[in-house]
Amino acid sequence: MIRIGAVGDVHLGVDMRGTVRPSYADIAEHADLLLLAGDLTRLGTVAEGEVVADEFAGLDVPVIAVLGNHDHQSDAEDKITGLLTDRGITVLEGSATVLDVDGVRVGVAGGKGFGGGFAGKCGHAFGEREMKAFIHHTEEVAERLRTALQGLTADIRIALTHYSPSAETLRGEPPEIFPFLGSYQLAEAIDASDVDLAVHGHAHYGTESGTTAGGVRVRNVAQPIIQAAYRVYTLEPAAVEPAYPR
Amino acid sequence: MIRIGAVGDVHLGVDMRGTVRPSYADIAEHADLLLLAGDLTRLGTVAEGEVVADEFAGLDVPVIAVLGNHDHQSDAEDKITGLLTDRGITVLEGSATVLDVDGVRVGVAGGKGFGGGFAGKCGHAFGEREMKAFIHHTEEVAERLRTALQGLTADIRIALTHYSPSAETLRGEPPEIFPFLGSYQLAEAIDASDVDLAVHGHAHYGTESGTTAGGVRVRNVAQPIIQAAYRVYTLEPAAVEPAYPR
Amino acid sequence: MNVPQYDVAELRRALAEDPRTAELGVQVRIRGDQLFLTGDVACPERRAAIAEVAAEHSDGLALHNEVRVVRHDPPTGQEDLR
Amino acid sequence: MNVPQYDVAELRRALAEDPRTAELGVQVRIRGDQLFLTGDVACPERRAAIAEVAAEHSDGLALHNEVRVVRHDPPTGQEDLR
Repeated sequence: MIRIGAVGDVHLGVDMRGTVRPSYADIAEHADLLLLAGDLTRLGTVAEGEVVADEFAGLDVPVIAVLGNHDHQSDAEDKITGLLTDRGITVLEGSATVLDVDGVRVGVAGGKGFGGGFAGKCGHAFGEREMKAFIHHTEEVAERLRTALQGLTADIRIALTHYSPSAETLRGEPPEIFPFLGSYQLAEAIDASDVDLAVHGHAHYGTESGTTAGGVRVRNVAQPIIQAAYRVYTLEPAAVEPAYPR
Repeated sequence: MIRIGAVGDVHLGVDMRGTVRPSYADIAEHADLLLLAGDLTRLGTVAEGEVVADEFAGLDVPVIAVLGNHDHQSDAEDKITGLLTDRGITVLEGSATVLDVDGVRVGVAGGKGFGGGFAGKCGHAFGEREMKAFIHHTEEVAERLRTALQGLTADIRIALTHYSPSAETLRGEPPEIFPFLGSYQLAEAIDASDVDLAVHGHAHYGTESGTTAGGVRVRNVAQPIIQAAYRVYTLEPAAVEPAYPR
Repeated sequence: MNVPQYDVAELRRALAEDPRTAELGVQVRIRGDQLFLTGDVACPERRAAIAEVAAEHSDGLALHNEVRVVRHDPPTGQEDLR
Repeated sequence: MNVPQYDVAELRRALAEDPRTAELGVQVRIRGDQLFLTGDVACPERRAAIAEVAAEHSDGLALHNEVRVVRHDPPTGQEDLR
């Protein structure tokens, strides 16, 4: 049994240094790894990124993160990624990583994602430059996620994003802002591979549980939703195929 | 009594040359001017712009237009504006014009507008570059509309946009796409001046009648809504203030 | 995997972004193996183009083109906003 | 003209775009002359900053800061997804 710890939208600021780490001191008792589903910072500054590194680096379990929209606010996303990586936190953006947990290969592919809305009620790359740029950004991040998932060889496969791949985990949010909360294109990328669990954040007023259109379980771990330092989900790798014919 | 003819989203293509003009042959019997609320073309090409000019130039009443998102699809909006202007059609973009109709000054300020959504359920200029660019475009066009309206001296004052300033005239559209259909910032610009009527298009599944939050009448004249060559609205200038105290 | 939602999304995207159609206002519904298209377009040629593009994205679905051509009649009345 | 919708919009925009707050998840309601703020933020300082920014945009309204600080407790259970 693999125990996945996950939280999103911790929104650390320089005023929060040292306040969060104590909640993760005993994380190895609860989880085998920790996923951070974006919006690690508030304003996306390097100073805030350093607080994130101080709070989450060197925990007793591996930490895998994606960035969120807040982490892009100051155009310092590359620097934040660099300093987290230097401190041993894996940051995914259209990329994947595989951990060995007691002999089970746990694969995580991830990226920030973006908006646009959900199938049948979404924006299109048509019209003004600003509209095309908005939708093209979604297409690009979804395509990179698809590629990362397809290249992932593992016993358990997880998709980690900041934006939501499902409208179901947005229940509680006004439908009028769904285009700013997620995109079906993320789910389409997820459903194109065998994925066991999709984890996201971003939707503070949404709902924890949902599925993609293709039936993959989705969990919204935005901290205002889970009201805890992190959530734990347990997964079991699919039974090993017997080597002899049945 | 001033008779305002208005239609949006005629979506002319090169396959429609000559098909539309007959409907406007007797327009002077019905209206004193014609407003075109954007999406004059389908792909926003110069060739389509020429069809628009051929169909609408030289009618028996003045024609005042704004462009829509379709008219921006091919980055030829300036050329389309130029060729329509050359043919005597007034094209507004953060600008205004005043017509004299039987001694009544009819003022029209207009622009394309853009999306973002409505008060309390809208996007913000925060996060990724693409998100900021989207909302900043709305802010810019709304600010230009506000300035154009404030500079307008007329007896009857009309705001003409392609995108909607009101969620009320979007009833019938899925709420999930409101951010792509209009913005409260357009209404705020309209409500900052004395406006008698706001006319827009763009929302094919919306509703003809609504108001701004400040109480200005709004009409959605997208052709799929009005199912006619154009609509006619009649307005009377506010009674002249008596020169003697009552 | 066959996910009708993605088929709807793919067809809507094609109708919006394919220059033969460039229609953002066509609604697409798939119910069972029946495909329904609704909306209003400017001319009969546009309606035919929608069927053409839809046929390329609707393998195995029975297409019902319920798209209408908007009417261009001169106005029969006026609304008094005084 | 006093339009509560625009006051709500102005305050939401300030809470989102002002670097003291940068909060996209605070809900703003004006009912009569009462202003209600709800949502969850990361720490008490953030909650105070929201009140500070709101006070600058809510002339004549009575402010009710119902914003909560999220809990950071370790998990008390787990969800079995096997």
